[in-house]
Amino acid sequence: LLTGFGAAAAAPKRGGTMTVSYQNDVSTLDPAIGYDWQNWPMMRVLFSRLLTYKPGTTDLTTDLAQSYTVSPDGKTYIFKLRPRAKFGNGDSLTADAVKYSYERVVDPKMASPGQAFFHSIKGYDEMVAGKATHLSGVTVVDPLTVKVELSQPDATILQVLAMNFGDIVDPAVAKKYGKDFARHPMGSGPFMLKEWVPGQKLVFVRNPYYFEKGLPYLDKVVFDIGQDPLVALLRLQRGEVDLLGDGIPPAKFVEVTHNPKWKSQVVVGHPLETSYLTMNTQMKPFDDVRVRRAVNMAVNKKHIVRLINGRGHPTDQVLPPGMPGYDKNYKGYRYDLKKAKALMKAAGYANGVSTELYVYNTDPNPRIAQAIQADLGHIGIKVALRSLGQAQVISAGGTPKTAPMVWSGGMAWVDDFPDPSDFYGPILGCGSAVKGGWNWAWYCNKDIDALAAKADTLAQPNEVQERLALWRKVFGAAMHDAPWVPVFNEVQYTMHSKRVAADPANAFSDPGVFPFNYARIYATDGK
Amino acid sequence: MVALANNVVVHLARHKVSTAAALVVLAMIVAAVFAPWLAPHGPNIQFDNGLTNSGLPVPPGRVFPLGTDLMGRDLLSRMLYGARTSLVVGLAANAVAVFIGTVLGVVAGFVRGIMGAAIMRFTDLMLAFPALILAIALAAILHPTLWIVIAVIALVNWTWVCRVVYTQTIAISEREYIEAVRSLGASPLRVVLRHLLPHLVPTVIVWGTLGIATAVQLEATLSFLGVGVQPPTPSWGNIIFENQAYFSTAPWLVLLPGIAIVVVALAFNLLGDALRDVFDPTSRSRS
Amino acid sequence: MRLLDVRGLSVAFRSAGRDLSVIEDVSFSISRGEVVGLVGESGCGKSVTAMSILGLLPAGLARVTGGEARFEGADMLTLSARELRALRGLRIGTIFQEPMTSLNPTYTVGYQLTEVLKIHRLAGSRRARAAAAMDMLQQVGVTAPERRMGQYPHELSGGIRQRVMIAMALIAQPSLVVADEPTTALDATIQAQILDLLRNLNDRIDAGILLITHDLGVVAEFCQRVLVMYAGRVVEETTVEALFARPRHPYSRGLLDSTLRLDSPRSPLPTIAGSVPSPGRRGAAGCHFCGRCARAVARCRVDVPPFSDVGPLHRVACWNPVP
Amino acid sequence: MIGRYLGRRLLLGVLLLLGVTVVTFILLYLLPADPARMIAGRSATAAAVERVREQLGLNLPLYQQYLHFLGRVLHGDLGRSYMQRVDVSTLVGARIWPTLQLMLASIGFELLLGVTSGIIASLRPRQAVDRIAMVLTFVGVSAPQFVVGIMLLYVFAMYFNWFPMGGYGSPIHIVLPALSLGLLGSGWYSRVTRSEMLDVLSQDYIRTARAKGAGPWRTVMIHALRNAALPVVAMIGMDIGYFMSGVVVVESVFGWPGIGQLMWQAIQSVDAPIIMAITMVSAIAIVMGNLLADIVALFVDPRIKLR
Amino acid sequence: MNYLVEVSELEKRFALRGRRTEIHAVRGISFRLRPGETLGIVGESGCGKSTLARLLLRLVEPSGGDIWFDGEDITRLPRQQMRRRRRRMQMVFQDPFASLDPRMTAGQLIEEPLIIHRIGRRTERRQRVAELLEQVGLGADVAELYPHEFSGGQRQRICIARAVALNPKLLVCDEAVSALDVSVQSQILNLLVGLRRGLGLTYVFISHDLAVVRYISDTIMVMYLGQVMEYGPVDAVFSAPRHPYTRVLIDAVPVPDPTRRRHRTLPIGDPPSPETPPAGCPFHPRCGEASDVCRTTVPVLRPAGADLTHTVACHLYGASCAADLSPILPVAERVPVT
Ligand SMILES: Nc1ncnc2c1ncn2[C@@H]1O[C@H](COP(=O)(O)OP(=O)(O)OP(=O)(O)O)[C@@H](O)[C@H]1O
Ligand SMILES: Nc1ncnc2c1ncn2[C@@H]1O[C@H](COP(=O)(O)OP(=O)(O)OP(=O)(O)O)[C@@H](O)[C@H]1O
Ligand SMILES: [Mg+2]
Ligand SMILES: [Mg+2]
Repeated sequence: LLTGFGAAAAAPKRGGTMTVSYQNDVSTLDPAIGYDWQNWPMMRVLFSRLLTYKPGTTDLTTDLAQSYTVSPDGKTYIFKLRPRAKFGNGDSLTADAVKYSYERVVDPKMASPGQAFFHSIKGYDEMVAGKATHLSGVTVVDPLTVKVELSQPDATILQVLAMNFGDIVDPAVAKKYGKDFARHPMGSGPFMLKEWVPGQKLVFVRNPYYFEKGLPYLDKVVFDIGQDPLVALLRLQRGEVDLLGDGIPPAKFVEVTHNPKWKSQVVVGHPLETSYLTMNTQMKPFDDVRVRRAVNMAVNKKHIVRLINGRGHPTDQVLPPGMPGYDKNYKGYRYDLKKAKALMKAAGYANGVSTELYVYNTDPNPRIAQAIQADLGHIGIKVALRSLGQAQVISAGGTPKTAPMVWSGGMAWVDDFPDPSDFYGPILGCGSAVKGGWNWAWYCNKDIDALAAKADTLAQPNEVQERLALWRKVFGAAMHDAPWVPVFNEVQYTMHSKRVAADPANAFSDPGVFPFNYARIYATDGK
Repeated sequence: MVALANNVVVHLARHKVSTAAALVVLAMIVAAVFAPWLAPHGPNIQFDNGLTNSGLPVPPGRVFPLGTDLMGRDLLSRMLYGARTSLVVGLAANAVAVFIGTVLGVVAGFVRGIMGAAIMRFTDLMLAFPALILAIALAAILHPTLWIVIAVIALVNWTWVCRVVYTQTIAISEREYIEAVRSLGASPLRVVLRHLLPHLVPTVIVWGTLGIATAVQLEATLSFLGVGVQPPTPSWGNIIFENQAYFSTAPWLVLLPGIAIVVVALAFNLLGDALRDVFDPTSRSRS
Repeated sequence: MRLLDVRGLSVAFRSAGRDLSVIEDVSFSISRGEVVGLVGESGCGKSVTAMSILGLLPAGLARVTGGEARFEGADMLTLSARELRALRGLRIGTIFQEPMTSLNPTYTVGYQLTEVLKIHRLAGSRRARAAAAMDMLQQVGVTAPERRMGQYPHELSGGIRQRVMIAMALIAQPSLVVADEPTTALDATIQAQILDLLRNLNDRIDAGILLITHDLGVVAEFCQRVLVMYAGRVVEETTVEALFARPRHPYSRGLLDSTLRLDSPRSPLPTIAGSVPSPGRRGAAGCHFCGRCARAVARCRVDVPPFSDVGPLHRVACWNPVP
Repeated sequence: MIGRYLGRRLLLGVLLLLGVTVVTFILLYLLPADPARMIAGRSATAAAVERVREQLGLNLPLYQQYLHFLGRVLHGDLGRSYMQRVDVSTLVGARIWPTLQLMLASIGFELLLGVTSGIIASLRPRQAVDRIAMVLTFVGVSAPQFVVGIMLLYVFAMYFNWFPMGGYGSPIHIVLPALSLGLLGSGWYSRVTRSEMLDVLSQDYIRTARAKGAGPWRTVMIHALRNAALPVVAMIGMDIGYFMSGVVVVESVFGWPGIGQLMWQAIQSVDAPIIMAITMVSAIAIVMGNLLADIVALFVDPRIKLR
Repeated sequence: MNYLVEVSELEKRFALRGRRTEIHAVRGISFRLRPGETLGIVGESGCGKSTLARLLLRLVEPSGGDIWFDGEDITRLPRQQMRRRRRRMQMVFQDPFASLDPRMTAGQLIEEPLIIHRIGRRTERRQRVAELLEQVGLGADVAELYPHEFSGGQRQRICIARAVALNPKLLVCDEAVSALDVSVQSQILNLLVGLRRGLGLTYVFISHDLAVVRYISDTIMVMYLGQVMEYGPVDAVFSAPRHPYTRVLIDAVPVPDPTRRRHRTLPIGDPPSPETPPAGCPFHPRCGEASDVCRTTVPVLRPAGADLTHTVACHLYGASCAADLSPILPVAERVPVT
């Protein structure tokens, strides 16, 4: 959920170009593969999918699908496609393309990181095992009708289809380029890729066939690749860049946000994110719930938020605010050193204990880790830091009995889709407490797992409230076991130039990290 | 020995610059060794008044003579403690590198033949070898200690020294006095130790002192990759590395440790020059 | 007007913060067509004398502390660097002792030869310069000059290298040639060839030559006048004939006595007892030689002997000259 | 003659390349980061990860993996990036030319600044100029690349507006990045030039040149410099290898699409195919750099003979 | 009588890096030397004199032939044992400045051979150094000075003191006095003669100054392009030089007497490059008396007249008795020096 683009000027006009800066090259534009915060919003405008979110909200709405129906048992979905949807090259978008696209993600040869999201579709297991070449659960009823059958009810399936993994690709182009489709993407989104110079720039231009008339506003979006965010900011201030893809660099944050000249151009984003500290429940001393609770009480979250110049809000629970199921009334562990010390003593660590904290080595994470280190020092936990590259931290977290504590910052859990289940299974569920998994607390409570499984079968629209209540219970129970210290929900800041504007209500496609809806940003006269 | 010590003293007395350099080096070493007594605060204490309300570091002033860092810690104290790591790295690691480079360069240049060629090809190999990968691998396998840093820096830096020493050795070993000493019946070891190495001193000083600064910086990179000292342990290199993006908001965090590095490297260079004058009677009359 | 007229030249070296006087009050002159020998013990200041005239003393270390050196009327010691450069190579040619180290190893003979012409803008075109250089090589007796022009110094034998040096010194037809031990490193046959060559060339271009050597045989065969130096001072100046027939300074005498000849008897050689005082230990007062001199009188220790005439074209600095 | 020499050097180069790839390959193998897991995604099941591992051949023993790698390389196939799933040759290839350009320009600046200051310092040893050059050398060697780069941008791009704020394309874009690398690296050249020049300036042939009437410019630039050039040339040879392995900080400050940023990202995410490819590129650069230096040395100093 | 040095068919070829040719610096040289005898070697610059000297001490490895020293073949001794032999054979090098380590004082330099061969204790060594300094006429008080503080002549004396410190049997002097002016040269020659008398030293004395060689040698060897041209007792060679090269060499020596200036016949042209030696007699391109046989056949050493100890390698001296000559020639009895 983002705010900003406050200067919504007169009526949006058509035409113009915008330049977006990014430091790192875009890894891929293949929607079956792309899975990072940088390529995510790009693919959202290169492709369209059956469903999407109402701009800037967590509410699903139709996109390529004109309408859809759900069977009462919650296992069969029938989608009617827009009749005149076309790919950027003029090819018509039919039900075959939908089936092809879904199968492409599930196809083991693709090795798509999104594969598992489709697990509830009928025929998934056969295809994954290589026994079938097609997904039996996806059938083409007629050129404009697709039927999706599930093997069991799945409350998240619509969210999955709204992810980029549900993007519809042009089968002809995808077959032509094979693995290189990533560099020659072809979809039915508002923009299409015109040029990609590795390490330098990408150019998106208007898709003339885009089904929603009047969109996009801009003729062209240029992604300028390779420059440090600090320099990108300078360039924006000089008017060479229109949007900071990497956000305002922390080093300039206070300077920019306190300067009346720039303040109005700051865009604030509230991604559905929680930054947390995991404690490995299989390792001493964190195998003792009292120690984990003591840690929860000893971390000074306010101080940490001050360290990062207020770019976040302290939190005590797993789910971020804005996420369905967030519990406004939840009372977690409060900062209380006395109690924490008592707990440590009770756990038999009156004389202190040593442990390690793994942290991703880019600012501000090592600083946050140092603050935690100092905090835990107060209750006799001597923490040694291991500040490493992202890949190594992830790998250590996913290796049994290796990382006693991991600070999630920089790799923190941002939603795949705005549903509480996404914050349980992959990071707290028993199924992910395995080698290579993301459950770095190695937390596994079978009872809670059962509750969660039950919640996910409640797929009917009238069961929503019941489901959310169940989820609140799940997270409440998990926090009772305290495998984590939820520390803060990040607030992200970026900047746009005065040459571009957007209606704040629909400038963002969905609540990810800077998920700009490039289709709805328009050029101004620069005042 | 006494005569040499005497030489050194006489020389220092005569040259103000070298004296100043010696004092600087001494001061740095004292600072490192006595950091706990000299530092006004602990290096890792995060002061509440060490950060402004918006979370920015405090510039140098009355309370914190050199200002604070991004965590509200006293920069002076951190620099004093940081001198420990940085001096060890800048001197020890660099010394190891210079030592290995010199030994291998001398052997390759003096013995030549197959042995010399093998050493030089090995040097090429090490030069081409991606040291950062090694660092990451070590970081993953071992627990970070200063020893690994020293080892990695030595491993990276010796190659350049080796190449330079190699060429120099070839040039020197073709001089006639080396042959003259051999004609006296001196063993190769004696020739190398007594008659070759002293002539390499100027080269080694140039590369050794330039290496101080690069070693200190490399240490920061290695720390970043998880091999070296881990936060919150300070070193001059990692103070700069962590804060360089804040250069325009808090310049003291980069400038002060930077100056410290330059001053130490310079002081050692000047001291090296002085040392060379003591060892090289021919250069004394020139100054 | 004399070609070169040196008066009271003194040079000091800076060493360990002190000025050490290396040559003191050196005076002599050379006319056109004349060959003047400069002999003396090793370290007495022969090279320093020559270099200070040319303004080639090591900068920062050595300093001329007094005197003048008039070349064709202009005082070389007070000329600006630019004026001095205009004389060097063009009006004054120099031949150095060690031909291997005095030629730049990285340039061809041709380049180094034509460079003189280029610096002084003597021959218009590149081709004219090359022609002049080849002609000069021919004159100094180098065979196949075209081939030599393209060779590097290390590809030449010592004799040819020295000829190249000579060609370089003479190519601009200078009126003064300073030759600092030009044949010391060569064997007798090549030495003889080179001296012959110098003499022949001199007959043609009529230059004055200052020849520094320690070989009295060379002096006897080649020079017309001789200067004998000792410990930074000129102690005797006379014609070659007079020197060999009747040296007046005890040091010159000693030098001649200790000279070996092919027919010298195999008896112990006469020598001058003691050794030359180094510049730091000469002492300011008196004659520098008096410590080693059998003829020393009391005054020698106190006063510097004046350089006075003892005969036609014969001057000696001694309180008690050899009769 | 030169043909045989080149042949032998290139053969040695190939051996070196093999050595470097073997060592790097082993190190990457030892790294605990699991590429299969990273490809399969954070929600993948163990079975899915295992399938990916099989697809990539990561389940084979190390030596077989290496032989496969070697076989592919011999067929001109550098593999596909784990993270970007694109041909590594495309990714690396696109960055080689910009890297080469930056390398040439930086070495140009290093030489310009370093050799000039070294010469000036050597002409007045231990005097003010020399001392100033020495201090600047150490400041340059100690200065963080990032800070130097940003400062240059502030001054020459922001304030004076003489140069663009980074980017790639026209020749003018290369000035600031090359200048910052030149400022940082010139110290080494300066010191080496100085000590070498001090040596050469005391040689007899310098006196000869002066005796010919050569002015200070000719004496220094034509007679002394060429003789002092060999160590400098050797350093350029080593520098080529350094630059071809990428200069990540300066590249990112100036948005230069060089190899360094790619390597840095690859190292951070343990993208082995890219790391292997760049390691090979820089190893080749080192071999070629040293060879080039040796060949240039032949022209600088005619006394040198091929070995 | 025993010989101290016996050299037979000594060869040295230097391979030139990266080229196919090589330099044949020393070509089949043989001679014998009795204890106390002095061999003088003269010849053009670059004819291989220094190489021969280095070969004698095995500072360079011979490419062929043997060297017997003191009754033992040293050509194949292991390096370490060779080092021990060096105590008995020493050398004074051509360039006194280049052959002294500039970082050491005169005292240290002279003491070094004693340290290397572990002779005496510290105080004894110091005493010996003082003695040696006195012996070469420098005075013990200069022990603390560095080479650059000495004049060329004084430096050469340090070299000589260092060389005799070990009481060697053989002293090879490679142009030991060439760079010195006459008065110092005389001092040094007197010193060398004195040492020979006092210690029974054997010298190989290399110089291009014929007057000096004649003064100090018993036997003389004239070399040209790596080969011996003429060999014999010094007085015989100087009074009746046989080889055309010897003759021009002696003729070229300048006479220190201005009244006796004369015109001399000099050899034509320059010495040939050792890389491309001429066929036949190496001297023939410069020889005024060369005939066809000189251009094709290499002459061998043989007696040129009745005196069998005086040999010459020249086609001018009949081939009649060439066959009956052994490769190693008897050496002239020593001519005593008073
Ligand atoms: N660079 C120098 N530094 C200090 N002293 C020097 C230097 N060059 C020459 N001298 C001193 O100047 C004196 C004269 O030296 P010079 O070279 O003129 O002697 P020389 O007569 O040419 O001797 P030689 O016959 O050995 O060439 C010497 O005693 C020497 O100590
Ligand atoms: N190490 C070497 N490598 C190659 N060639 C060499 C080497 N040493 C000597 N030579 C060559 O061998 C030949 C003989 O050299 P040597 O030094 O023995 O001559 P020399 O008679 O001592 O001459 P000079 O009178 O100039 O000292 C020369 O042509 C020389 O170039
Ligand atoms: Mg001289
Ligand atoms: Mg020689």
